[in-house]
Amino acid sequence: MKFGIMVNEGPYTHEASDTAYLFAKAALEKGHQIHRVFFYHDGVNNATRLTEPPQDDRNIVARWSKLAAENQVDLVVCVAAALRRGIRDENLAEGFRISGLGQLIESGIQADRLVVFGD
Amino acid sequence: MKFGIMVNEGPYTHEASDTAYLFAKAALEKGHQIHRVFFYHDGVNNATRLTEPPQDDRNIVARWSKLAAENQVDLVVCVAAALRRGIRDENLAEGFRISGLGQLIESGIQADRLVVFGD
Amino acid sequence: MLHTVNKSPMERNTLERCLQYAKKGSAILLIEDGVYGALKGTTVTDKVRKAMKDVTIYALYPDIEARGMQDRAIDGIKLVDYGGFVDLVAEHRNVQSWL
Amino acid sequence: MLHTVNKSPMERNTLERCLQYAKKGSAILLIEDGVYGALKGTTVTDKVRKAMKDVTIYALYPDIEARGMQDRAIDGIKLVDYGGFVDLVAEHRNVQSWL
Amino acid sequence: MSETTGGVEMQEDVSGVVKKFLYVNRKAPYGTIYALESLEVVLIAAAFDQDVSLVFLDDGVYQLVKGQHTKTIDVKNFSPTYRALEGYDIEKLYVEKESLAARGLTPEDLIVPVTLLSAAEMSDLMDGQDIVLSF
Amino acid sequence: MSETTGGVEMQEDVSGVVKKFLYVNRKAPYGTIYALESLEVVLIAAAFDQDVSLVFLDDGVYQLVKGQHTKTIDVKNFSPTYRALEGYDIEKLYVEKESLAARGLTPEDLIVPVTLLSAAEMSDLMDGQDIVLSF
Repeated sequence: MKFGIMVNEGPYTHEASDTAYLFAKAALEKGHQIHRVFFYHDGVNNATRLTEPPQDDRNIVARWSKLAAENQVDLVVCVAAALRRGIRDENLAEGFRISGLGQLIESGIQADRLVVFGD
Repeated sequence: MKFGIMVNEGPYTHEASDTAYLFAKAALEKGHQIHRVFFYHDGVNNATRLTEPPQDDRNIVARWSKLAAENQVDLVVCVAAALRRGIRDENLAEGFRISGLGQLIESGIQADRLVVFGD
Repeated sequence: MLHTVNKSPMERNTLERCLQYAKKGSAILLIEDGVYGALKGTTVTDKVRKAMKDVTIYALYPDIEARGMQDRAIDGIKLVDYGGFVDLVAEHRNVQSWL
Repeated sequence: MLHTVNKSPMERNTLERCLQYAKKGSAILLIEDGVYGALKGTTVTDKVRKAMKDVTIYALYPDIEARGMQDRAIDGIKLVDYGGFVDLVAEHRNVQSWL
Repeated sequence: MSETTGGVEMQEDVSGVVKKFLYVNRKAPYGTIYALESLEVVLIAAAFDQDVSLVFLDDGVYQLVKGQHTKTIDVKNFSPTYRALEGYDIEKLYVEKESLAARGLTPEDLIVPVTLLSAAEMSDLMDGQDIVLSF
Repeated sequence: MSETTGGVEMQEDVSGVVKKFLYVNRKAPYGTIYALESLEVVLIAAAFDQDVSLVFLDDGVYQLVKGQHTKTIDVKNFSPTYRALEGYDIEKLYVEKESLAARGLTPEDLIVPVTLLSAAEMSDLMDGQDIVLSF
């Protein structure tokens, strides 16, 4: 099955971005496909390459990048939400791309399910 | 009177950062002093110079920078919270400085009042 | 003591807890989505009216106006602007923000 | 239909609204702070037990365990891991996240 | 309202498919950005020829209240945009009766004409959707 | 736990002043970061020789529950840090009785010894503080 995922909260601040990641990972392990992960609202902050969490903590941004590289997952950051919050190409982590809200609607159309993770 | 202010939420996402700014401005207009504005939790995102809000919207980051320049307000971003969220010297807006949590406690000790704005 | 509440009382328990904590003679300032607690005709209006016997309730008028609630504030709730907010903080020894 | 709830029922009205909306035969999955709604001995336990006559309630075990609530889930609530979460989404035509 | 409609150029991929999209608005305006950014999604969604419905329940009904004046909080008043939705062929706006009543509001207090539904009716509506986006 | 104690070097400026600092914890752990980052503030505060109290009410009492196992959500379990507070001379931990009871919890369920207060007693405590930091 093809899943679309929407992530609406920033990393560390809210568990939503952890849950979304662990859901995506479990779906891939079960042989499903992740059509796209769309980052909206504060979710765009998942895409900053400047993050540097404490050494004994998970690196949420790097974890997304790795998931994308290993499973060809399309990580899309909403451009309008990103500009408001200071996410641009210059601080964008690997594996993410910035695009429009149309990518979210498209994911809703093309995926079999769309799951929203937020606050 | 000397006020300390703590801002715990990101710009645009939560009204807290607007309220904190409008409170600080009103306090200065009344002849009070703002001892320090301390940015914690997602509040550190108030300090990114990469933000670019829509043209018909307020620029929250620039507004803080201007307040600091015109009134010698000390804008301090918590280093631990900032590193988690990808705020560093390279994307720090004018007028902000990154320092430790001790600056918050110190503000509590030195100011006559400390007001918390959060979610 | 000054208490501030910035959450809608229809959605969270914040205002209710604040009303339990606010001692006789203290002040409560409703700001941001908290101003929905200052309105007539809602399911929390009675609770707020009752609390007004013991505490003074203020609401930040800019937030009321932003939400289109200009004519709906409960009689007796004092409307203040940001300057009034500053005065309230200055007048009270300490502030508890109910987040 | 699958409903997910990620808020503590002690603090917000989210679970209560979800219980009102969930139709007979639908499923509710409690995740994140929503798992506090899956526990015995709280002020919302009765409400949840009552709802279980009509809907199936699941809770994400990793979130229960993280919060130290391993032995406190209401009998009859089904505990799932992230794989089980995926299965639930796959099995239902649509998902409503009560944020 | 939004800078871009990126992805619209890819509509070919999805032409012919019409799904039922439901936008669920449960949060008050201005206190948080969800209401505004939800509206931005809806405006983009209009370009995709899908079956779009908006529901407002709980504090979401506050989004539609008339007479919003945001100048003193220095925030953009986005409530007039709800009136523009009709021009985008987004006409299915539903408001939950119970939420309105709990807040002492009536349909006359709202900036746009809406269809009132009871919670039970809204639950039926929700149940029949393909995609539910919650804000 | 934290990278820095920046500002500690400036203690000279404030030596002699002892204020009553109250840390108010009303949020559950893990769902959001407030509990963890609140604890980080408290640990730094310990270096300042102020009069520090912590109160836990509403969902904040969940922060102190024993037996937290966070491996499967891949998040750091910070609850043992509450046990370390004593070593920092932070000994005034208060829990609201009503909040505990509403959640079916007893002091035996908590990871550290605490003082139980009624809401009324806690309100008195709050009233007597100089600085109240809420999380």
